[in-house]
Amino acid sequence: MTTTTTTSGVRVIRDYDRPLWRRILINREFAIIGLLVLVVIVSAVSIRGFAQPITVNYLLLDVAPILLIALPMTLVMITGEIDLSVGSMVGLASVVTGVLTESGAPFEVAALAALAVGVIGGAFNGFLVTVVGLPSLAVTIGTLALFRGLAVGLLGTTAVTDFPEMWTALAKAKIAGTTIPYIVIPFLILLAIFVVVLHFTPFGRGIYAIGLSKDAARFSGVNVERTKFILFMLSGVVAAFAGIFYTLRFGSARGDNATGLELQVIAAVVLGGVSVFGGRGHLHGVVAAVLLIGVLGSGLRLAGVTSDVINIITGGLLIFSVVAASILAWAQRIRAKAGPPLRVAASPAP
Amino acid sequence: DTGSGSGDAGSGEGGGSDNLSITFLPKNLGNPYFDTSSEGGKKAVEEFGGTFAEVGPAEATPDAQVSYINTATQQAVGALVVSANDPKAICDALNEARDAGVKVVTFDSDTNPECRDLFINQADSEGIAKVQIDQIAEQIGGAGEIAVLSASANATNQNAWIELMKEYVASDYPDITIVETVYGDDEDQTSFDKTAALLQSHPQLKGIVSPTTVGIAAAARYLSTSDYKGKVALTGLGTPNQMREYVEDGTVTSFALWNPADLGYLSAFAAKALVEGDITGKEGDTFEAGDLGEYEVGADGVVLLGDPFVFNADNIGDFDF
Amino acid sequence: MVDEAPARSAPPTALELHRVVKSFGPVIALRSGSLTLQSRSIHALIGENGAGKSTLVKIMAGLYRRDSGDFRLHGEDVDFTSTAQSKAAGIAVIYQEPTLFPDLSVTENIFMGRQPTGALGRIDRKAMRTEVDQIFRRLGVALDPDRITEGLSIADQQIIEIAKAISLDASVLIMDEPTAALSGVEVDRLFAVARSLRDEGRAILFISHRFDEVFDLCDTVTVMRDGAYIDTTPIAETTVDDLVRQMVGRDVTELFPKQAAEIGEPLLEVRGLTSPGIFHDISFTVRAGEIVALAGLVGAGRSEVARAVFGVDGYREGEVRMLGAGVPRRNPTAAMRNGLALVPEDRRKQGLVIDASVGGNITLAIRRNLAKWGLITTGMENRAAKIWASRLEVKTHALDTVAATLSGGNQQKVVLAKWLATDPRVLIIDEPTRGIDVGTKSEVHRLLSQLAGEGMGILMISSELPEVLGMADRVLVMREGRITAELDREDATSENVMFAATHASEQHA
Amino acid sequence: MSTTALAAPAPAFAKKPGGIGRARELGIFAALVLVVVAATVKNPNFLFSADGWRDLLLTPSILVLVAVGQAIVIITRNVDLSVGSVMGLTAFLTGRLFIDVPGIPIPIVVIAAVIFGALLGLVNGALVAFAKVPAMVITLGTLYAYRGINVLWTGSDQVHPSDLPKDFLRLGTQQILTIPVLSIVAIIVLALAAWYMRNTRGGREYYAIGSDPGAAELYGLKTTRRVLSAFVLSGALAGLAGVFYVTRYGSVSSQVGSGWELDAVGAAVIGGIAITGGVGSVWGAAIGAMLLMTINRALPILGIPDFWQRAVVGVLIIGAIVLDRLLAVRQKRQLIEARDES
Ligand SMILES: Nc1ncnc2c1ncn2[C@@H]1O[C@H](COP(=O)(O)OP(=O)(O)OP(=O)(O)O)[C@@H](O)[C@H]1O
Ligand SMILES: Nc1ncnc2c1ncn2[C@@H]1O[C@H](COP(=O)(O)OP(=O)(O)OP(=O)(O)O)[C@@H](O)[C@H]1O
Ligand SMILES: [Mg+2]
Ligand SMILES: [Mg+2]
Repeated sequence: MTTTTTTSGVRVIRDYDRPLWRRILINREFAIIGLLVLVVIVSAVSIRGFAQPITVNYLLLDVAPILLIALPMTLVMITGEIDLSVGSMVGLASVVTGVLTESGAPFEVAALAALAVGVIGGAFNGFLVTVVGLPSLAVTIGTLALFRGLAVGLLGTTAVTDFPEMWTALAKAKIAGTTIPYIVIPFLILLAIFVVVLHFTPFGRGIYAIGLSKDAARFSGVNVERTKFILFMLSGVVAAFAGIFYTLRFGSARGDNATGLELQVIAAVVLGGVSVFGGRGHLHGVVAAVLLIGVLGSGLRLAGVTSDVINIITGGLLIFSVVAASILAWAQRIRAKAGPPLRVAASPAP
Repeated sequence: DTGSGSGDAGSGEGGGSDNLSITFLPKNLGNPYFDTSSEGGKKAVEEFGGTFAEVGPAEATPDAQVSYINTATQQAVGALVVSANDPKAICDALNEARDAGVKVVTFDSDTNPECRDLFINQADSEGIAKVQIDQIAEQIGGAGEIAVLSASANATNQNAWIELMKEYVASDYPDITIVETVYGDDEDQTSFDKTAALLQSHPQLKGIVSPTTVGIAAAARYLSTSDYKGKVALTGLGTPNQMREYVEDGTVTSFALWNPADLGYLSAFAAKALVEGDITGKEGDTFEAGDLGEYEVGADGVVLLGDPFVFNADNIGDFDF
Repeated sequence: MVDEAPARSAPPTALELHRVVKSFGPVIALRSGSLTLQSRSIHALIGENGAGKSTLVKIMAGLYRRDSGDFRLHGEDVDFTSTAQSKAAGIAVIYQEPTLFPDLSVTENIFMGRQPTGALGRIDRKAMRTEVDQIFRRLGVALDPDRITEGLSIADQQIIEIAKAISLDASVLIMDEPTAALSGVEVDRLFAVARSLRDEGRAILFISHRFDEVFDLCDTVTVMRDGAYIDTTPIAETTVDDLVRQMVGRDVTELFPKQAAEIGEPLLEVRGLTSPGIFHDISFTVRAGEIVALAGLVGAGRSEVARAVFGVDGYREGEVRMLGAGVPRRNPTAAMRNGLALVPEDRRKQGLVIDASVGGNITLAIRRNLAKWGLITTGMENRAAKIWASRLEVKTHALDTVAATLSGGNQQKVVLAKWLATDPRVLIIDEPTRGIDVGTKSEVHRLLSQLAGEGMGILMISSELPEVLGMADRVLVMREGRITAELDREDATSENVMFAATHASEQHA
Repeated sequence: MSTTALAAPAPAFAKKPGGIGRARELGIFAALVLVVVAATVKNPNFLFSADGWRDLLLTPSILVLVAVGQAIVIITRNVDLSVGSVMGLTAFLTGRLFIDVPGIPIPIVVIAAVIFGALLGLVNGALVAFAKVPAMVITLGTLYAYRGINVLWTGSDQVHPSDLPKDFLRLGTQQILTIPVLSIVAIIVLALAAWYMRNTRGGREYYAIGSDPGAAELYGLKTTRRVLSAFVLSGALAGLAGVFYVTRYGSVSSQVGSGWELDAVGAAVIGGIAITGGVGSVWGAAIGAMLLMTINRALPILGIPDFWQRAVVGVLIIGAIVLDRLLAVRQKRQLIEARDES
């Protein structure tokens, strides 16, 4: 597959520049997964209370909303856009579920309505970004305030805590014989769908093309607007789903649920190797990064490290994850004693 | 049996274990009120020879608290002393902790009664509502418009007090009207700006009640720098160190609070009594709380610290917290 | 043959490169580049796409650092680590691809980083303006110096690049294909300026794929092939054929190999297309087997018509039909489904996803057809891409090579491959051979001819008159957004086309 | 003769580059005036009382400083999400200095805080400029890290107004000719920044770098140094904002400035700074900041219930940028269609 053969004078072009193992070893995702494994092993050995089955349960329940929302966020960010409104959408969906349940609607209906709100909210973002042509960072700073405002406005001081036992129990239930929560099942289904869509469909090829060059994508018949619109809608609806889960897990619908979640999601997505400029990144890296942040937090808390130090470590990791490549390149250059790197590639917007 | 109780009892059973590792989980870290209560708790724990720890989120949200409750469960601490950010949201996590043998004491802000063993109440809610309304009424002469500057919209205790204040005003001070309740989210700056907005949108306002230490300090700061100083009364719940300046410059005549250090101190002793099996949280149980003396568990597993204390220019110099 | 550049007698040597080597990872861009520029002389550098011309330029500019070899400026060894250093040393460079700040005004673009300043470091806008007016007058440019450069045509951008380089007042002026996007009048003015700069005693390096320009302007010519110096000769002592042989290493056959093709049914019909301010009432037909050229002045709106027909842009009135069926507006996917393909004007921004792999680029437009059960894998893409990359002889290391690292000509081949892979009935091709070397150019022309012969309809936009006259069965001429003439192959002489392209504008102005 | 290609002078169609930009700032300014007028009509105290007038000028000053720094960073096609955390740290430093060094002169404290802020900005800038990595990631990282350091440092040592010198606290409300001192400082900073950005080589290079970083490299501009300086500036201004915060609010917890990053970016974007760099002015950002803060204060006056205020702010942010965009699009279309008449 990677040989250069010459048959009857026609040059056959190789598929890949580097052998498979080198392509795997030098990629970002590999490093994150490796780090995750390392942190798990070190924590299990050195932190008392970490190596017990219940840890898995707590960990997964904690990171579930981030895991869920990170899926569409990855796609959105690969197109070079961003959705800062997801945390507020979690809150809004939570409130919608709560308000409707309280007013007597069956929980199932309330949850469907919340999902519908997610679709509408996402479509609203999508509309402003694609049809009106506004930068998504600005738009979603606006809807971050708007959705949160609606959530707080709808529910005021109250918190709805009356949800059907069956559903709240399900949100925390463990899969028989394990400590793995059920939420993992919808997550895995969504993950499978997103992986296929992003990495194995023409639509996914379009997503990468848009992120690397919007113009070239459009000239190649990629429907840039529709693609982005769909992704924002997906982002909205998955955030709403996470909101319903959130509500059930805590049994409490509040206007301020999941405040600030957006930055956690984005931090994880970026750590997972998705470029904020778009065009680059893979879902397995993102999933590993969410878990890495979760495991680090859980381990450090167990070790008695306070939240401030955990924040410092999270921030440091994020910085290191992007700077590491530069340091490596720099070290290599020193060794090779070559000139400065190429300085032509223009980088697009932040 | 002291000192070594740091938690070797990995699978601590309920009842008379001697696992005296006690973890305080306030609403958030970096809040002076809870810093003081945790100090009281620490003092108590050191007195009876347990291990003290304070953990907590940076921001006062229930989901972040749940992670810390879970951690405590994994660590199998002896007791967890919590001020709840939400009465319901942290319930399941607390119950799970209790199932794993952790004793749960809430203080300052309660959860639903079925999720904890004891609630250490700083003062009964009626008393808290009453003392604040009585003071503002006295300061504004028993008639006029007042407003409330609260913490976050979902703060359990604040909401309960505000309800009771409204009832008390309606029944005892018919000439006073509560025109608005605003929420400063227990942030300096938000509380500050909300105060300014209150004063502008209600030109007839005679007084502000802020049943939260962050809120009252911010409101006092705004008032002290504005034309309303001395014209609009302010009272509520505050700590003497935060309010000293404003009592001395005349912005604030009086405000109330219990001693948060005592609250933490009592909570720690209650936790100890639970851990050692001296009490179970039944009504009528009694336990010894070091310097504070003996306390009795009331209905619903509530222990009352005492009456709120009113600070004014005459006595504020005696306190340092 | 691969030896030192012979030292010229009379004028002093301004700049000298000797056996310069530069590689990018596994790619050796320059194996042994040598070049000697004399003051008071215009020196041509020619070579196939990918021969290493631009790389040599970038080394002189301080943008790249050479791996080895000598670099002397006015007799002294130099080693630039940044473009600022080369600029300070008196080297002005016009890069192959215009590099302007789209949000800044034309004037600011020309003076960025070296604006005249007054007290407190305040920029002296008036002085700046005066100088711009001067340069523009010299170049005969009627461009508003205060407008932002966003949205300017490549030609206008190139003019700004030229103005920028001239205003630097450098002793060495390097121009990497400055004329690729220009036509007639601008080229003539540029040449006049270049000659006067030469006469002032400067050394000028001129890179171009157009031999007539080389012979018209230059005094000496250096040929490169495969990253190595081949030969330097005075222009008077060589011929096009000699140069071509040196460049390609073989003889190149006829440049415009137009085959006679059977003209068939109408494929693409455009009726009354109008977009206010851009083009008006555009109607034409492209038939099977026919090559229709769309000629006109720079800025006539030809590219805009192409974009509207293909659905990248909208239009207000009119219709586009393929094989009798209406093509919806503003929908490139539908246009592709109807058998249209567009090779756009700006290959780096529009033609290619420049940071994606060669394989990904070639299969981007056919990704839906490649998919089985809606799914697509890299393997499937590579198989398809390999076919087209080999057919067009794209020179690349591997299919996962990033397209940005290919030379301009090879990039153009990738774009062609991408669109031929869609098996279109009508191919719209905007400036098909801009920046392409003779060898490849004749290949592209042969390919277009062959495609027409197979029954494809081709709409070719070109600013090169010989190309238009050599290739087209029919010529449409546009002026200021309108079609002013439709000429059959027999009637299409350079005079007729020029007349239609300029005639009314003289009345207007 | 072979290649006689076609040519004509390039079309000259005149459009003032500043035209659209200035219109943008005017639009936002009009919105600001509208908000003030509406609130004043509803309640004259909003403008015509001593406190109302003072607060109108005073409240936005802090965000104006942060937004000016943010604007410069965004103009270079970067973003600084750490400004809130930088502000928090410098605010606490300010408090600590007064507590730990009794009698320390106020100017020394101000300078120390500004330098400290600049150093924190330098860390951001160095990471972004030297490692050539996306600013959003770096500053998201320092957003967390700086805040963590702040919480760690503060511990339970909050700063209370009683810890601070009276003179310093008075600065927070002092007025000269009814204009608050803090507003005057903010306006001076703003005017200097605006002048620098418009009239000097350095200022124009910020725009150039943001407009096309690749081209800036080809031009031989000192990209690294410029990007670095933009972050240092943003840090220094956030540092000054931290001092302002302390004089204005008196107490410092470990959460000072949390969430301000979104306000600052929001202000810049509302004020017409393109998030993709190269476009906009610091004036716009400052007006955006004033609009945001003033809306916040005007809503209660206008009788919008507390809970709905955030929703209204959201609608207004979106409204402002949508309107801005529609105007720009219309202007561009008119420009194109105007060619027909020419
Ligand atoms: N940054 C880079 N990374 C890797 N390879 C490069 C890079 N730049 C140029 N090359 C390779 O170096 C070779 C020479 O390219 P160069 O651009 O100098 O050619 P050129 O003679 O200017 O061609 P053209 O006439 O098409 O402009 C090509 O094979 C090209 O693919
Ligand atoms: N009448 C006009 N007045 C002003 N500008 C115009 C006019 N017509 C076109 N332009 C502008 O001139 C530029 C060139 O237009 P376009 O690319 O369509 O021309 P073209 O004929 O394809 O020329 P090129 O040879 O450069 O490809 C575009 O930026 C366009 O907006
Ligand atoms: Mg080249
Ligand atoms: Mg064109």
